[in-house]
Amino acid sequence: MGEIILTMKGIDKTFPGVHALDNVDFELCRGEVHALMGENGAGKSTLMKVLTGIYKKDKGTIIYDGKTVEFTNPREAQQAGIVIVHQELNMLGHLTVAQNIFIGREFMKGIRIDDERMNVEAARLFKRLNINIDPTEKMSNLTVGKQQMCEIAKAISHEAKIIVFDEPTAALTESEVNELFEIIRDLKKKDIGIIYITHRMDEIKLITDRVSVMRDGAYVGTLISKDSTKNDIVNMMVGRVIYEEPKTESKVAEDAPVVLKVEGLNAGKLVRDVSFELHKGEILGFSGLMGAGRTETAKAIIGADPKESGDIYVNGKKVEINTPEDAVKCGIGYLSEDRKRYGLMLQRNVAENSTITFLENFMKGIFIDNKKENNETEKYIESLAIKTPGIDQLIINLSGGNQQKVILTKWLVRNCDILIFDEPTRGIDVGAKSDIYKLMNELVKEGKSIIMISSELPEILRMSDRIIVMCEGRKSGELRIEEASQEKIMHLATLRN
Amino acid sequence: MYRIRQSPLVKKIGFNRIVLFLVLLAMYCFFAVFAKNFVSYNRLLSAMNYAYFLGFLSLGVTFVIATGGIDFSIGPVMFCAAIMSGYLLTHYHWPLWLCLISSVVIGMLYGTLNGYLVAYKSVPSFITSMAIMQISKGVASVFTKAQSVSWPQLVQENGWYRNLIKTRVGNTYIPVGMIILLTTAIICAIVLNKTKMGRYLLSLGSNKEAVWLSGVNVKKWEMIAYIICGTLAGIAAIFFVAAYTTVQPGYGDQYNNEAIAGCVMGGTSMGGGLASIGGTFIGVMIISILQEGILAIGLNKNYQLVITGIIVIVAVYLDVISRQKRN
Amino acid sequence: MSRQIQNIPASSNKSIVQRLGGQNVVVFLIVVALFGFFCIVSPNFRRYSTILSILDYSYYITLIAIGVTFPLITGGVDLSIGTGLICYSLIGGYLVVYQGWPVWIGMIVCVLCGAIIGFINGFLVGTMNLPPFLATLCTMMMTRGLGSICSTGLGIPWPTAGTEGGWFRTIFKLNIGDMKLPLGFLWILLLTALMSFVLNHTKVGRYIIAIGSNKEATRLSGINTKYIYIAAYVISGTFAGLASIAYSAIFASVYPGTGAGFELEGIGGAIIGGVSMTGGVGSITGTLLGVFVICILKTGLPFIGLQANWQQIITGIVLITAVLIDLSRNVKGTKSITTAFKKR
Amino acid sequence: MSKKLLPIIFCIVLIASLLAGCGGAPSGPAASGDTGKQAESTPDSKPADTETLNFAIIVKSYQSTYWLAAVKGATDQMNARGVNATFNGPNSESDIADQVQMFNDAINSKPDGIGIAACDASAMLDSLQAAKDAGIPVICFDSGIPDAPPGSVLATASTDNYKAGVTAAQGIWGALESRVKGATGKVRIGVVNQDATSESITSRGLGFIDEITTLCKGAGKSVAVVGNDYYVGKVKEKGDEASADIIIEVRVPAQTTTELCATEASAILNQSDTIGIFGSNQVAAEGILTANQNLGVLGSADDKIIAVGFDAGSIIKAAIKDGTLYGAVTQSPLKMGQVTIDLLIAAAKGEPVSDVDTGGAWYNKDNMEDPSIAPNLYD
Repeated sequence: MGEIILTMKGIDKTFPGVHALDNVDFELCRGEVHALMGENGAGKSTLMKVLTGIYKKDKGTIIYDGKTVEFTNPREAQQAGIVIVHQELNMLGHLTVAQNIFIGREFMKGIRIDDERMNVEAARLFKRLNINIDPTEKMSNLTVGKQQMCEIAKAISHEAKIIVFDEPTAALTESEVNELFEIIRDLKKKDIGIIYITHRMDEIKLITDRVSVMRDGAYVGTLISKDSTKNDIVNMMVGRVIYEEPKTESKVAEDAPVVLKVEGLNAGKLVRDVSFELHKGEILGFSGLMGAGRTETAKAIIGADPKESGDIYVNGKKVEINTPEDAVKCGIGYLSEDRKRYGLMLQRNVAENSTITFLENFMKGIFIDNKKENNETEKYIESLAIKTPGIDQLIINLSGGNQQKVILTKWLVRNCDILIFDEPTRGIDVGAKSDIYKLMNELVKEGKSIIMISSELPEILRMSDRIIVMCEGRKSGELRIEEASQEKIMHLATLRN
Repeated sequence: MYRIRQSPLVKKIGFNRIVLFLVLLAMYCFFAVFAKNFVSYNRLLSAMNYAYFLGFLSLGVTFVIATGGIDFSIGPVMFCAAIMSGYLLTHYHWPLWLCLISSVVIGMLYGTLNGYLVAYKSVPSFITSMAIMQISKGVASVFTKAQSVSWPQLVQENGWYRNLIKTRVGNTYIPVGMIILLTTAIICAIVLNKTKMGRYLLSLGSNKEAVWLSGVNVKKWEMIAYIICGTLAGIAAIFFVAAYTTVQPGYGDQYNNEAIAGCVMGGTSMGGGLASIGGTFIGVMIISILQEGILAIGLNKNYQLVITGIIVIVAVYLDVISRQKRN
Repeated sequence: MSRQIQNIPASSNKSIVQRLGGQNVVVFLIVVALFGFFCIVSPNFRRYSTILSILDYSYYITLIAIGVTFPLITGGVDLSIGTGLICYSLIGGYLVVYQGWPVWIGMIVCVLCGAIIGFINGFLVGTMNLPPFLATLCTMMMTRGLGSICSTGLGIPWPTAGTEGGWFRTIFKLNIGDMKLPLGFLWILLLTALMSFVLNHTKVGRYIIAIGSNKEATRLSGINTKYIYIAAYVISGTFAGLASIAYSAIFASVYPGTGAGFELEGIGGAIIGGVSMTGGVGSITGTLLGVFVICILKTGLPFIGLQANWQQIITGIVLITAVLIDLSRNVKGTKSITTAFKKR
Repeated sequence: MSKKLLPIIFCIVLIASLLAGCGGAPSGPAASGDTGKQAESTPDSKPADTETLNFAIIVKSYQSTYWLAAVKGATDQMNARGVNATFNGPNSESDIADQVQMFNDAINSKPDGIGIAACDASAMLDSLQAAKDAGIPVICFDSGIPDAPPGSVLATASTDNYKAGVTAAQGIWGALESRVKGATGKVRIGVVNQDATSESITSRGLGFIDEITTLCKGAGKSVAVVGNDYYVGKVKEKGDEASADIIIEVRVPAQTTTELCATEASAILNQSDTIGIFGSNQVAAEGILTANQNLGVLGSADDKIIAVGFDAGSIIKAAIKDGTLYGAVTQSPLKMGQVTIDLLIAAAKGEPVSDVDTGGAWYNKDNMEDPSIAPNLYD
């Protein structure tokens, strides 16, 4: 391991409602792969965004290559040799792969962009990383995995001194993961420092040298990967927070009535012939890689996306669901993975967000009965322990967890029996996370049934009674909780058929 | 400053409204000082002539903008309604009341067409209204053989509709129009803030997908917004002719801009989800006082256009930064 | 941003690829069909002189359309081009006719004014983050006013052909004996080629497309989007300036208070030519063809004895149909929230 | 924070440009609102006259130089007789609402008299009533207001537009007569009108059409009027298209802009049987000329189309000089301006006033220089 190339000291960052980073320290050496771990919302990504100048830090110092630096935008960071492979893909769908890779630093021939050369360079780059992608292909035509690879290739092509990988493997199949690891080892040899953000314990041992853990926006500690155990890390990550024990067996009787039955559902290329049953009082886990078609399945079920074929039965009788309206009438509620975009009405307040699903219930004549509305909302704020200054608070000012609870509220207000939770704990802090888990368990006790889509295996194993694994739009397997394990799920998730 | 902003009353009315109102006052004072006998009841009355039809247009488009759309056809639609119904009155001798209704209906029809295309065919609202604008112009002049239509005078038979803006009692005028406009504004405010419809409109303006996934028939409600807008344009038509009697085909675009300007000035954000009827009302007042004052100090309408433009830019910019702060 | 992936659904990718080639062909066929139709219906239409007039009346629309294509591709819009066109022509003409400045300076002034207004638009949109629609709506009102203010409300008769200073009219139409050459069309073609090059092979163009397809990502790639916006709107403004020259050169005189509505024809042309309101997609050649659909209608309809007012109705309908077709191919069955509502 | 400064800087820039606009104005020909202020400022230079009369004069627009001539006429007279007048006018002759607003505004600023060239005959009526109530005398010029409330409009100084149209018809007949007589098949005479809305323009068109009709009948030919339904409906007799020897085709653009006028004109000129065409005002005439740029069919030769315009302006004048236009009818805006002022003063002093027909005169390249015509041929 070479000498230290990067030191971050006492980094502090606050967003309205959340204290994202609380006096965080971090250091990185040349030729080191330094894993950064922590639950969602622990502040890993935020820290990296501060490093690369996407966010401006409130306090703290960054020493890079011996000099104190303060990047005001990603470009400066890039030029200094710090690049980040974002968890969310930053692709320009209308441009070709090569054009994406060299965006912002095109090869010029006079005033003309030299696309030919860019294609050649890109091809050479892919060859070096032995990835098989056509540089002249439109970015939007690639699979999520390939797009991810392009992102990585782009980062590497910057001739960087530090590369940040933010959950790079989330979308990759096993073979692609191995390719990636090859690349990373190769980079190590070149003395490049690598910060590797991940959730997958097994990867730590595989390629990282050290692992630093964050929790609730604070730095917890650093371990040497090879002489630390999984549990050490987990303990650091989870800390004092108590989770329910991982389920050992399902409490749902085999013969529990089927509330939702989907048969041969087809919708686009990400939902191919999906069939399953949801029992009363059951939490049905949907696992799989990013882009495996879980969300698409959910959207097809609630009629948000048009389905080509397939039958849906609610409580045994066949129903026609063509729009979310129909779905809600059948008592199916959907909590989207992307809160901001599909869940929240940012400019409106808590009460309005909570009652939107069931306004009919709050009418006095033609007018809205604000009193009733407020009481109802109050009640849920109470029971769900939503932290908000008041019901007339704009929802945009709440923290992720509380926003999620408000969204949950609107389905409880509507009193739906079937709830589809899409990544219910994405990007919310640990405390709120366990609250959500408790809620889910209470809900099923009340006899509601839940479909939980989640990319976090621990979450799946902790909550589900049954697990359905999807791969490339197909249901690649179904596991009873008793038999389920991370390995089995990963295997099914990357199963080709 | 901060304390003022936080005081409950201010919060209730909205800081920007108050500022806007002060601007209005300041403007009036300015003209009172610089324009020859500007401070007179008649001045206000004639300024209001302009405010009435503009007011209805603005109120209407506020609903559309609240849903995050835009209606760029209200001006020509207003003209079209006025012309066609006027033609029915003068050439086919329909009873006046029927013509007034038909004017509103015509507006409503255009609104419906507009709304249908936007909501159900998901054509960008800008383009639809652009096309509707052309169509309404064309229809109007086809219908009237490209000639202008003059509604009857107060003194002539069927002239009573002109009392809708001001009625003479003794030798003073009562601004009936103002009363009507205010009532409409209040109704609009109630609809927007207190009824299911208003709630849905604002919500889907704020996040259409979310409302849709919440099981609301967004298409229907979005369409309704445009229908309201069209209908109000139809009413605006009545007040336009009540003020100016004559309308000719092929015009009316300039009123789009002023109506939208008035609405946006009042703090309704183009992003949708935030709308203020009160603000719109003040915005319209500002524009009408401005255009009266500009004339009074011996300049012509062009200056009004430029100044309005500047005011809008500043208003919107303030809106933008305030929102940036919140995110 | 992960949503951006879904935003361009697999189904529509092909149509994007096709559109650049495919749609142009379709529109071209429409142009030919229209032209043929009028030729058949009206004998008077089949004349060299008619083609000349079609071209004459197309120049200014074509120019503003080419210009506005760039803001459209960034996902914005520029409304100020129509009234702007008249405004610039009035200012320039005023200097020439009433202040006795040489014509060539007047022309430069036209273009400069365009560039300035364009810059203001770009500044409002890029730096002050105003919604493009509103920003340009304001400049639309302003140019409408400014034009008449600067020309003191006068209609401006630019120097007529033959008279001293009338030479500039020959830029667009060269008379060799009785033969009239539509020189303007040559310029249009050159400009089209030039701007296609700018759009597809220069950084500015590349970044304009990039912004149109994903602003945030473009910013993260370390590109200063502000400048790109300004560039896009300056281009559009400058072309409005050029258009104002074309307008003055073709028509006898320019009158204040006119010009509203030109922008619709320009934008309409671009849309018909396959530029998508949601940004990221569009081609200059497409725009050129789109404009000719409108222009042929505009010039042709009077020939089949249709009163002027019908023309407006028809253009309106044509526009909507064009967009509907575009949508149907773009969304391809999936009324998926992500695609249908992408704009917001 | 610097971001906060942006709009302020920005506005300064804009206002600056705006001022530049105004700054430019006075240096231009006497026109627009600004001249209003100029005019007002004149008396300060004069020996202070205790009761200087103040008049407000509202024109249809400043679009065509015609109005400048009128304003000039008025300004000269105004200075000559030592009174004040403010001039104003809407952007285009179709901004009726704007003009009404201007009129009301004028009333409210209580001048000693108002001179107006109404864009629309009926839009003004109420305002006229108001003026009457306020005891402000109103003088109309250029176009009259037929059914004004009695006692509101004291006098009108205008061209009899119908007559002017007739004059134009007689003018063109001079060149057409032989051809009409000689014509074997159908022949076509076109009329391009800026709009079907303004009283002055429509009556010109009608005057022209009716006169041509009678003349042709005189020549023993049958006539049919086709095209814009409004005109067709209004003419004395529309005849039957199929049988008629002479077809009078009336076209009206959708909006009063040059390019639309041009499109309509070229539609007429393109027809092989067209022998004559009339543009009933400056814009229309210029439209015809624009269309002709491509067709080159206008001229006085036998195989050419005879074109007749209305009003003057550099372009029309040039066209008449080089023979593209056979001739045109001019009104006398200068005189109109003077007369308006005289009438206003008389009215303000309470003296009796009566209508004045300022007359329209036929001119072509032969009599352009005549002292009776020349002064009215403004640029």
